[in-house]
Amino acid sequence: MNILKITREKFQDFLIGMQKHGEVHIPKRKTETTYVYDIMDSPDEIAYEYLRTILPVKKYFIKPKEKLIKYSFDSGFSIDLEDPDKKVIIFGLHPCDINSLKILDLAFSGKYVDPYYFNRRKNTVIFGLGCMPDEKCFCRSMGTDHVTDGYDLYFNDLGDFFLVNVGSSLGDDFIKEFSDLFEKPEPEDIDIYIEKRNLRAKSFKLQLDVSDLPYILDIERESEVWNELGNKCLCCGSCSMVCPTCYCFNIFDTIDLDGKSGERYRQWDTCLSKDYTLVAGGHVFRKNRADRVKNRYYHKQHGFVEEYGRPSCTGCGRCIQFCPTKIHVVEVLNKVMGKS
Amino acid sequence: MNKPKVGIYGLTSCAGDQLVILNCEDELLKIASKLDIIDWVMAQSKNDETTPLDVALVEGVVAQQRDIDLLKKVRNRAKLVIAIGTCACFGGVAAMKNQIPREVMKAEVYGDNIDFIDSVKAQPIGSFIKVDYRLPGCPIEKDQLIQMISSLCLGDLPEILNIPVCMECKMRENACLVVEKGVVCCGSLTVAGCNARCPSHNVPCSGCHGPIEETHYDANVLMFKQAGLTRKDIEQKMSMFSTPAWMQEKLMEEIKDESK
Amino acid sequence: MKVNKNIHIPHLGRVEGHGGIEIDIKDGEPIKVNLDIYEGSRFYEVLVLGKYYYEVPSIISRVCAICSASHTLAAQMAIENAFGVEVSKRTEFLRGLLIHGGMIESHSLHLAALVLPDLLGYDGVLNMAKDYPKEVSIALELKKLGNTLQELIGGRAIHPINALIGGFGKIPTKQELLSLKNSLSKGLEHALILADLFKTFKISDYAESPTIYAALEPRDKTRYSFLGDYIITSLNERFPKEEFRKICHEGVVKHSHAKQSLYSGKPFMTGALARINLNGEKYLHGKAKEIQEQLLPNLPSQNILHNNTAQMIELIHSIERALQLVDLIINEGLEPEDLAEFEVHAGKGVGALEAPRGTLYHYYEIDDEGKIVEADIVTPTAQNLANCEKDLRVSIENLINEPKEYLEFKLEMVARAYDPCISCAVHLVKLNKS
Amino acid sequence: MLRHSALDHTLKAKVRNPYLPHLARIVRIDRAVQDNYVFYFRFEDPKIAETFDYNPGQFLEITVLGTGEAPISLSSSPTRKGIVETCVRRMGRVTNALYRLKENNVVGIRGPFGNGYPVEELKGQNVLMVAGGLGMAPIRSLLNYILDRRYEFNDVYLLYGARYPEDLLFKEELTLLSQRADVNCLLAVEQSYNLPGNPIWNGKIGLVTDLFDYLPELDVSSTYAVICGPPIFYKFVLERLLKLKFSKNRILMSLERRMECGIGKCGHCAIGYKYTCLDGPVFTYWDAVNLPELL
Ligand SMILES: Cc1cc2nc3c(=O)[nH]c(=O)nc-3n(C[C@H](O)[C@H](O)[C@H](O)COP(=O)(O)OP(=O)(O)OC[C@H]3O[C@@H](n4cnc5c(N)ncnc54)[C@H](O)[C@@H]3O)c2cc1C
Ligand code: SF4
Ligand code: SF4
Ligand code: SF4
Repeated sequence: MNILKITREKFQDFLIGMQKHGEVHIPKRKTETTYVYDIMDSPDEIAYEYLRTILPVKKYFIKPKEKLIKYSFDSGFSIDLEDPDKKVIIFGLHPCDINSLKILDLAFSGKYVDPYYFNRRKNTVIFGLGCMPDEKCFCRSMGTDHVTDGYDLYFNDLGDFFLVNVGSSLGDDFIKEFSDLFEKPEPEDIDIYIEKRNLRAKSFKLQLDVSDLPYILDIERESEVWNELGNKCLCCGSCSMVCPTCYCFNIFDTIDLDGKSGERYRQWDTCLSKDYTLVAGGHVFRKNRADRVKNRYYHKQHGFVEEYGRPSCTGCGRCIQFCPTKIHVVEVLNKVMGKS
Repeated sequence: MNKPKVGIYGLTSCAGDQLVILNCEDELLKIASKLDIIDWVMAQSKNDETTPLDVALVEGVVAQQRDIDLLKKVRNRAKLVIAIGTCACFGGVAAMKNQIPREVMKAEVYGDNIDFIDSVKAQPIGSFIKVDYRLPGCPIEKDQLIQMISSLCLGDLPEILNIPVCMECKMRENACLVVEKGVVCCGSLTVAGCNARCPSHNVPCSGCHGPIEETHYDANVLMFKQAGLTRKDIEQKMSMFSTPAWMQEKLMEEIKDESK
Repeated sequence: MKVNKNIHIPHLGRVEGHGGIEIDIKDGEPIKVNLDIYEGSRFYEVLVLGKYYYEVPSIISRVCAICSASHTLAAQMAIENAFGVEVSKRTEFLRGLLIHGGMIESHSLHLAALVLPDLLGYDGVLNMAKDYPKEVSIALELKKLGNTLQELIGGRAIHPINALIGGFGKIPTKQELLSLKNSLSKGLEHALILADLFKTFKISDYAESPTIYAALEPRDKTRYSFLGDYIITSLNERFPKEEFRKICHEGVVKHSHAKQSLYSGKPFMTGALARINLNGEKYLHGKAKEIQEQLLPNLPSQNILHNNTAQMIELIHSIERALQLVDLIINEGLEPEDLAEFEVHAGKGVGALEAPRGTLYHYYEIDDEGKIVEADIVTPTAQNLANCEKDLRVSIENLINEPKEYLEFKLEMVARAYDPCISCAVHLVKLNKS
Repeated sequence: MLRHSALDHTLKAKVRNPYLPHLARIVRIDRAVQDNYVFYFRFEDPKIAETFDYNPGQFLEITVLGTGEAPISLSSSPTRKGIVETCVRRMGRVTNALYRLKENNVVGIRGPFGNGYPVEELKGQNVLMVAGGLGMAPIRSLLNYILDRRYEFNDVYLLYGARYPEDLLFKEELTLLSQRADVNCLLAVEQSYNLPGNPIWNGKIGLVTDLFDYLPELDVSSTYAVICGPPIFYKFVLERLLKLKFSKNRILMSLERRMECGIGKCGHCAIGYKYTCLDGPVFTYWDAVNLPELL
């Protein structure tokens, strides 16, 4: 693997230089406790200390609400992508974020491939950023705390400088283009990295043993925990919206006032909502809140494992931070496993 | 369907939803060409008060006998009756203190011994007639209104996504006010449609669009109590306005249950 | 010839809310002249009793959609007055902008949908649009401008949510303000075109009669304004807004859900014409001043039909002033700001401002916990009702020999000239509380 | 896990968009059964019209322009090209809007989606089809497929029940079929009023399960039961089949779930790790028992 180094100052120049390749997006502070990915006006806005944004990077690939097709009564259906060639460079993805994209890649491939998703995927450059976990991170338990691919460049923040991993041919091109900004790391630099890495490994406080979790879930379908959870959950859907790997959506059509043409949209949905399983005639398959909350956990930790061999949760902790009623995924699952 | 014949009516209200129709400045002339608006007291002085209607849009709450009479007349005339605005759909602000007898209110406001003021307990129009469709909002949202009119011209009515304000709030990437500031926000009880207007302005939702079909008062009460708010606070804040008709009753039940 | 007529206009068309006119004429004398208001009662004063002070503005805003920004601000100012809250300069500018937004929206709606069709002989704006597409689209553009402004500052065109006690929830961005400025400049051109159309009208004088006028004196004594702390009248009196009850002796009238105000036993008028009569000559500047000199050179006017002309002048003033305010706000900086801090304690407060239809007063008494124990709201339409009935009487006397239909139309025009906001009028004012 | 590859993304961005419907024209509407019309469509693009291929048991996503989309089973057989047929019950927004359309109007069609019946597996076997109400819609596709290749299958049975004689879908067709020697077709209605003007019902009266009594002895080890109907129907039919000692994976049933996309993306129809739209709508009863919530 190709490893380089760049100082903090030069890194800022690098990002400014990258603006000629597309819109550069970075993590910014939004409120006292929250961050968002947003377009960079100046590199001074970068919140290097950030751990999780409110919305994950999925927002760049499946927009909260996006147009799928337009139609007219005269000429039928057609695809109408806004800005199909827009290039975006996102800086600041932590390993869990990069892994979340790899999980979404799975969901949007398969027998039918989602061209909207992959068009944006193709047009997006991914720059990773190393991190130091807080008490809500459990990516280590989910096996998403490190990455060896899935990014173009990866920056390990080591104080005065970043250690840079090159993860793709495109990343390599950028290094060549800005070769005067990057340098070869010294052995001491690698030592600093190893030290930081060890510190990070010791810093994970939250743990979830997922080795036989799907099996436990299978036999604990009727656990009292789900009912308790059902009573507490507002079914507000926040957890799904902020989850990097929740990708459900609704489809609906609009019609123009002239009555001759219209558009078809998709919009994020959540399995926590009652109408999620509503079919004509009014039957709802998951009537109880408990069944719905349970479904979210089962799809992530059970269904996805059976389908793809790994859970779809990345341990990012967003649903823990943003649940208004403080439902804590790890505490819940530990409780189900009898380890409260 | 050719041009539907439409009547637009206001019962007791602030006229806000009718004003929203007039506020569609860019679309108004087109709307006028798509709909045959034959009866609309607020916007035109020559009105047809007898021809059968394809669609009647009714705004406002029933607060007097005159409203009931008008409503029944409209129902008889119209194939479709659509409630526009939270007052017509759910009772709105005016229904906030329905537990106080109207007699007492009258006396408070007009003084004793006044008997000519015709006033009944404020109720949504669904308490009196069959309502075919509800477009909530205090006032209604322009884009939803235009979508409804477009659909009506085709002979349809649009689907209203039954999701809470919270979802739109997160889709706009707002920090949750409950999490961040510990305030009472009615987002999870309220049907989306406003694009989470208030939380996007750092103001908690007070439920002006009315309830989602499935309101989880129990979980909300539990949550706010855990956040250290007293029962009285929760009750007061959650029945703040517009939602009282639906909220207060169920909420009181919940709070009563809690005390067991 | 002795004339007997019964005129009953059951639905006063094209006014906000539900009203009608009932008139009986016997032997050439109007024996009964009632402006009938039968919008249902919503008991707002009772609804807010026991509510926390911070809930009041958004409840009270529902009194009336078209005046919702005025009601929201009046309530907020009254509550701030009770607690002694000092708001920042930028907040004051933003509030000013919001008021102008309401003014632009309301005046252009009234002019476009109600006044112009009357003057040009149409039953409504939709029919008028067929022959006057340009004028109608200009008026709609102006209306939209007012709404855009209210949406940007208030968070919503009707029932603002962003205006709060002590400040604003979210401050608009520079980009938003600059694009607003653009729209305002374009709006000014449009408004001047509309004013040119006004110059071609001959306003008839059948309703002219001596009238008492009342308005707020501009707080900033250098320019025309809708904010002030003193009430002034055409009887040359001046008293603080806290004494608003002096001018608004309210009484319940048998035929109506609204109440009427009398000043020293006499009807009086508040609204655009009152403001222009009392403050126009002294305080107007810029294009608004020019237009006033062209359209209403001889102030004061005693003709209520000139109220619409006065609205035209104010429309131009509001756009001009909004343009200045945008610059002032940008100068103050656009960083987020916490709401003004204050302590909740028992108190009383009055909020007064010039709403599109006239002076609006809110009064609240608050207890130690911050709950409302008494509320009183006096709306312009309620204040104007008695005067309107007076003008109707005068008109009948002048037009008594005209055919019934013509007379009906002319009377409706008088009522509409007030731009009556019936939802406001029936907010129901508290009286004789023991 | 998949390795990140830019090339992979580029290729995937270029696939045919599975969300994009084709225009199709309504060539005929059979209004024989109230609120259960049969729609006959022909794709506007002649090439698609000729080549459109599918499995019995698959479904389409039909768009009514201006209103929306709904998943609807194919009722026609791929052995008869050119026209696709669906039987649609009037239920809500989209189906109502479809009922407003007339012959010669256009709709949008995506598909075919879903797995459909495992026809290759059924070949050389006895096939017992049991349908209740609208469940006849997908079964009819399989039935016609089998009739067109009758020689490839062993004994064929069809049991079909509806509430009233007026509710029987494809009644004429099926009545003719009951006269054929190579198919054992039994029809039953729950009630018959013999209303004036309606032809007199000479068939059986009772529940579809009662028709099992008229079946000859079945060799369940070489028979597939293909069943489709409302939830209550499944309950009783399954009871009968299990009594006959059918293996659970020889019972094929169609399931209904809410679907938005039809292509395994929107999540709504997922049950555990199965997507009704990809892995279904046809499931074996074994799957059904083992997927919680499936029934
Ligand atoms: C695989 C499959 C095959 C089907 N085959 C047929 C058929 O051959 N004939 C027939 O008449 N019906 C069939 N249905 C049912 C049909 O899809 C629904 O009746 C139809 O979607 C109702 O839509 P609506 O807008 O008219 O009803 P509404 O009740 O107005 O629909 C409201 C919402 O619920 C969703 N929805 C409601 N019911 C269903 C449902 N059953 N499946 C998926 N989404 C639903 C719609 O997407 C819509 O968003 C089938 C359903 C599935 C899943
Ligand atoms: S389930 Fe929670 S922790 Fe897991 S990926 Fe989703 S938001 Fe993150
Ligand atoms: S965020 Fe919390 S309360 Fe909301 S749906 Fe998710 S688990 Fe339930
Ligand atoms: S956030 Fe709540 S109160 Fe605000 S506009 Fe939306 S529904 Fe109304």
